[in-house]
Amino acid sequence: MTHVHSTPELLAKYRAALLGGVASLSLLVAGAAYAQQGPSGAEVPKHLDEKATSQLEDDPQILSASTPDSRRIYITDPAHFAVATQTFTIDGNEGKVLSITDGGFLANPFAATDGSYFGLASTVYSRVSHGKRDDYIEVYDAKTHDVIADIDIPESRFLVGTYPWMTTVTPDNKSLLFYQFTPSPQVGLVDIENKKFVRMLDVPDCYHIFPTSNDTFFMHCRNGSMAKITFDKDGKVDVKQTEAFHSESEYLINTPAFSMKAGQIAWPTYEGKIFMIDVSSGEAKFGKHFDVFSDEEKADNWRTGGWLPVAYHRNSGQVYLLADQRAKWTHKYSSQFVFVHDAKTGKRIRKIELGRDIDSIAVSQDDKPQLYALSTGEKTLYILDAETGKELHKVPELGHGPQVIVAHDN
Amino acid sequence: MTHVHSTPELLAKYRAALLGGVASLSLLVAGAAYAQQGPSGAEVPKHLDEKATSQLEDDPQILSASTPDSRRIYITDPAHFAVATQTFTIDGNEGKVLSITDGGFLANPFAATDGSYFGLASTVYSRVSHGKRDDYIEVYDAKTHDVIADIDIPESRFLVGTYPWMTTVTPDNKSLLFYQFTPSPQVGLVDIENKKFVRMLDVPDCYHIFPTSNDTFFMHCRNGSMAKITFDKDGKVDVKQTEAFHSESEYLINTPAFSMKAGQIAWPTYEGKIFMIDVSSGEAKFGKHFDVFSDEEKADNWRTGGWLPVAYHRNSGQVYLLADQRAKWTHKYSSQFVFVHDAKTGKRIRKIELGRDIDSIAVSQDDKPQLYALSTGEKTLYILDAETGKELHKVPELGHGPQVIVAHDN
Amino acid sequence: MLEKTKFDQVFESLSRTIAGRTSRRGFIGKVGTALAGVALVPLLPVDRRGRVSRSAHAASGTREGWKPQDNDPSQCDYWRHCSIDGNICDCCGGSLTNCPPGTKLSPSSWVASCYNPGDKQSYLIAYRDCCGKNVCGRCGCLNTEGELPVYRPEFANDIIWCFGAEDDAMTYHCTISPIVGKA
Amino acid sequence: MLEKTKFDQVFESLSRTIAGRTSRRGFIGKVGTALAGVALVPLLPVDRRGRVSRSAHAASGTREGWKPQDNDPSQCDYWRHCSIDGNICDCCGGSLTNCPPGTKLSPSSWVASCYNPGDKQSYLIAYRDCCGKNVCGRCGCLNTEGELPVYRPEFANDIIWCFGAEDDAMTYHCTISPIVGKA
Repeated sequence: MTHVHSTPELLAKYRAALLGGVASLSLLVAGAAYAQQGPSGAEVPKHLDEKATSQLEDDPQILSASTPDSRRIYITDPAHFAVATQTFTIDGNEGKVLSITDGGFLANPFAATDGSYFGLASTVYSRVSHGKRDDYIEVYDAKTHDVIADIDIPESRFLVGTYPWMTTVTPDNKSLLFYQFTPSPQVGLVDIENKKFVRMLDVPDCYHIFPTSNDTFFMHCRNGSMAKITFDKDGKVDVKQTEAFHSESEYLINTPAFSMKAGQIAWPTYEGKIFMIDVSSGEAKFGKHFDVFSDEEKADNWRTGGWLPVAYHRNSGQVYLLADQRAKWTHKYSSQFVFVHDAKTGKRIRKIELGRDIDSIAVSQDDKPQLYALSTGEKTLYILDAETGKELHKVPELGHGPQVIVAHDN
Repeated sequence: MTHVHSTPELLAKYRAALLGGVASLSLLVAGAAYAQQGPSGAEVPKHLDEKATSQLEDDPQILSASTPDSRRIYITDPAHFAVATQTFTIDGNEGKVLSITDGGFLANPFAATDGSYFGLASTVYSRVSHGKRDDYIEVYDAKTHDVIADIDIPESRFLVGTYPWMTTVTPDNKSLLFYQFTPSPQVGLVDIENKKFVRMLDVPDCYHIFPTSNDTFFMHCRNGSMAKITFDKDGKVDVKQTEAFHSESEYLINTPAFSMKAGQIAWPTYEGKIFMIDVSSGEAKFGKHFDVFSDEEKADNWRTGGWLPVAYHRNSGQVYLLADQRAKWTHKYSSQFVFVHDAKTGKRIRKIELGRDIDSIAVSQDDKPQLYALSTGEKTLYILDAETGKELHKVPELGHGPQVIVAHDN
Repeated sequence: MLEKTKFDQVFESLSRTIAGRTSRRGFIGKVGTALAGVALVPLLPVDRRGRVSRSAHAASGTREGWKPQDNDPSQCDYWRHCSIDGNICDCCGGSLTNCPPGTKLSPSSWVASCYNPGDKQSYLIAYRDCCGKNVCGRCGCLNTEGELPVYRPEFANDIIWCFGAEDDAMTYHCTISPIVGKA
Repeated sequence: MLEKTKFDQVFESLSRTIAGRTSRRGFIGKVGTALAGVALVPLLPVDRRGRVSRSAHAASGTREGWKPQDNDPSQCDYWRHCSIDGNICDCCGGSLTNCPPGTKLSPSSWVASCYNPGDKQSYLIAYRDCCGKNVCGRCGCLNTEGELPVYRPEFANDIIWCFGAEDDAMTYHCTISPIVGKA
């Protein structure tokens, strides 16, 4: 547990104390003194390092990543429920991996809206997959990728296939919200700025977290409604629930697109109906929804399919939907087509044929957007021109089963 | 770090105490009481579990593995230096995976000579790949696969591609020995029976651990000699070093075969010369060595190659060498042939064509031995009749890059 | 397949509205340890309307849809696996209905109604995860017959269904497919 | 390639016997922290006799042997990678001679003598690991030109060469291939 002891019996006593036993102060102090000695396993081997040192012709350094722009993205590989996961920092301009960050079991990525930091809500166990559970929030500088905060949280993160918007920063980037499923639905509030966990907030039987201001977020509830959750500094929570906006048989996918800056949620059903939820006013408005597929296309079995099958481009108001011809109940399998619709009119703008099986999509928010098309099976990110579908870059070898794309400029 | 707290500030104080600060007894006790509450993230969700319980038609249980015989083997997948590794328990009779056990960074497997337990010497970090290092020995029941001991050791395991015989039990199965490379060469002594670390033993600049009795083991040294190490209960170490038995340009592979029961080490060079070291008397005897390849074969570039390229069958005294036609300095790449020689006469008995690229081999110690041929690239174990080379079973999907085969009946 | 069974009596009234109320409980004692080892398995609220699996589709894992077989439980298209997401325990040292040595059996489950092409009946399957180990990695399998979004968690297979397992084991190793009864 | 260089003067007398003596030191203070960040890099004892890499072989990673190229440092057969075992940092956010953001640079190294087909010279390469992260996984590469067994550790590439890295980082992420000088 500590890397510096050589007397496990002593340590066992400290552990017993930590876990509910009793320890004397003198024991603790003795242990602390002892802890300064002992090997780390990281020393340069003494039997080898004495004979030769030499200056290199090269001068190795540790690099820093470029300043994030709207084409900086993070790809997370949950590695099919593995206890060790990776998040790849990628520069879309160059199609280059800038760094890789390690997370634990079902680590959930997030990124500051200004690009200054990114992070993971993560869960580890003291013995790889068993032993003591430890949930934490780790925050990284977006350039150096150094750890800038490691914040302990209660061991109650919702362990679920990685969904964006189940963990998110607030608009001011000072706080983080994460979801708890059990024993009862709650949302955890973390003070990123001051590097500490604040409290759990009781919420209804609702899911996802869509912040609209620094003390307000929306959730989607089991009964088909949206809940507006407002909290104050003392942990008092105010809940205001709308009527259901979709029917029980309209199944909304787990991974909607949300533009925090525009206050727009684009939420498709398995069958390709898209609900646009406007939360920009601080209230949820359900004015817009449209079908991506015509009656003829529906008859031809066009349906939504993938892990992140929807993306929203803020300035143009365009919605991208990953879809294909498919049987019912194949809503999580990959697709080979992207349909682009105008969110206001619901009209189709274009259709992009990907030519390969893609599981997740995202778009950059600049005026000449890139379309990010991630293949879990190929472990490869394809970066396309979102207008033409032309391939700009290909980034292979992204772990074991990459599924998630996160951008800060959403 | 603990899974039961909901007040990270308090916890931070305990940690500070553990790591060298000061904490009062009352704080610890208060923390212990508090620790009984808080969520574990593992409760059945209250908002879902109340409405329905029902008996299943089926009655699920947790299985127990069959009693190990000489065809029980363990396959370890270091997953190319990954922080999470797997060890597959396999029944060679059926060609079936019986269970999978998790290890950390470069976990090193071992098994009791009587098959009663197996285990891992392992290293984990508090934040997946960084943070606090923790080295430990975890021991598992060979049937239930439950953890029967978790023993803390100093954080100084030698982190190296997984070699058998760098970590081993003693002949009585009561102790474990593990290697330390830095800051200076030492061997760690662990009391498996009483579940505690005993001490580090100073050793010369030598490698590998071949126990011949419960207080004696042999090592192979940088200068080409063998060292006989004897230790007593007080940690006093006696070292007796032989003359060099091989020349400086005869490179001995990292993964020799050792039969603890027979006291025989079979140790090939890159070029296919095999040194037989007889330690059965309690002294190292170097009487036998032979070339696997004829001069003609040498001219045709036949050489040793693989990760575990040698196996030894105790009762027949046969040595199996994995080899192929290859360029110099390709000693770690896979091979497609196994050469079987009589260790006493050095004469070739047979040659098996594997028909595929194999990285590691082992043989079972029964009278109708199985040849285990592991393909790291295919992630597949082939179980062959060691006489005929006929394929008996094929066990695919063994992690990301399985390399190591360990048997207890060696 | 629309006739009433004993399960209908248990689940009939359950719909998405049952848990729509606000839940304002604080941290509570662990239910899991109380549940572990008992014969009564907590099945989650179930509403099976419209989600009985169909029988006439091609191989699993593709856009072609679900076409189950009834002879090899280690294959992803075995009929009982119609809504599994993860790894089949039969390949990990377990069996169709038993967990591998060294894992912890979860008492909680998600459910699906799967069609058995052998007897042409549908059965309610309560998928139970074997927990406390890193993902098995063998016989990976994703089927989504009747699989519902996370706001209907009792049918959602992205969730780690290890709730209530011994030792608070919450890591996912593999899934077994025991039968509750005819659907 | 057998002419004397400045490196010969440093390494000439080193052979396998230098560390053959018994080492009976107990636990000692960490050398690593003192070494981190200094310009003088601890190179390990080096004996290069007979292990200068050759130039006329087929692609790396096969029994055909080593055939280096000199134009793409992200490829395993780039000449400087002649004795690498792991992942090439150039694919992990680093470069040929720099570590990726967020990793820790090891001051210690194993060495090999690699032949540059561009200028037809051999160079001593001091492979340095970038540490403190899980294995990169991109551009995996195993070359074994002149790679010696573990009892000659200064030439052994199975070892995690993170000794002395900041924060005692000992997990392996990737490897860079800086030049010491002409061999």
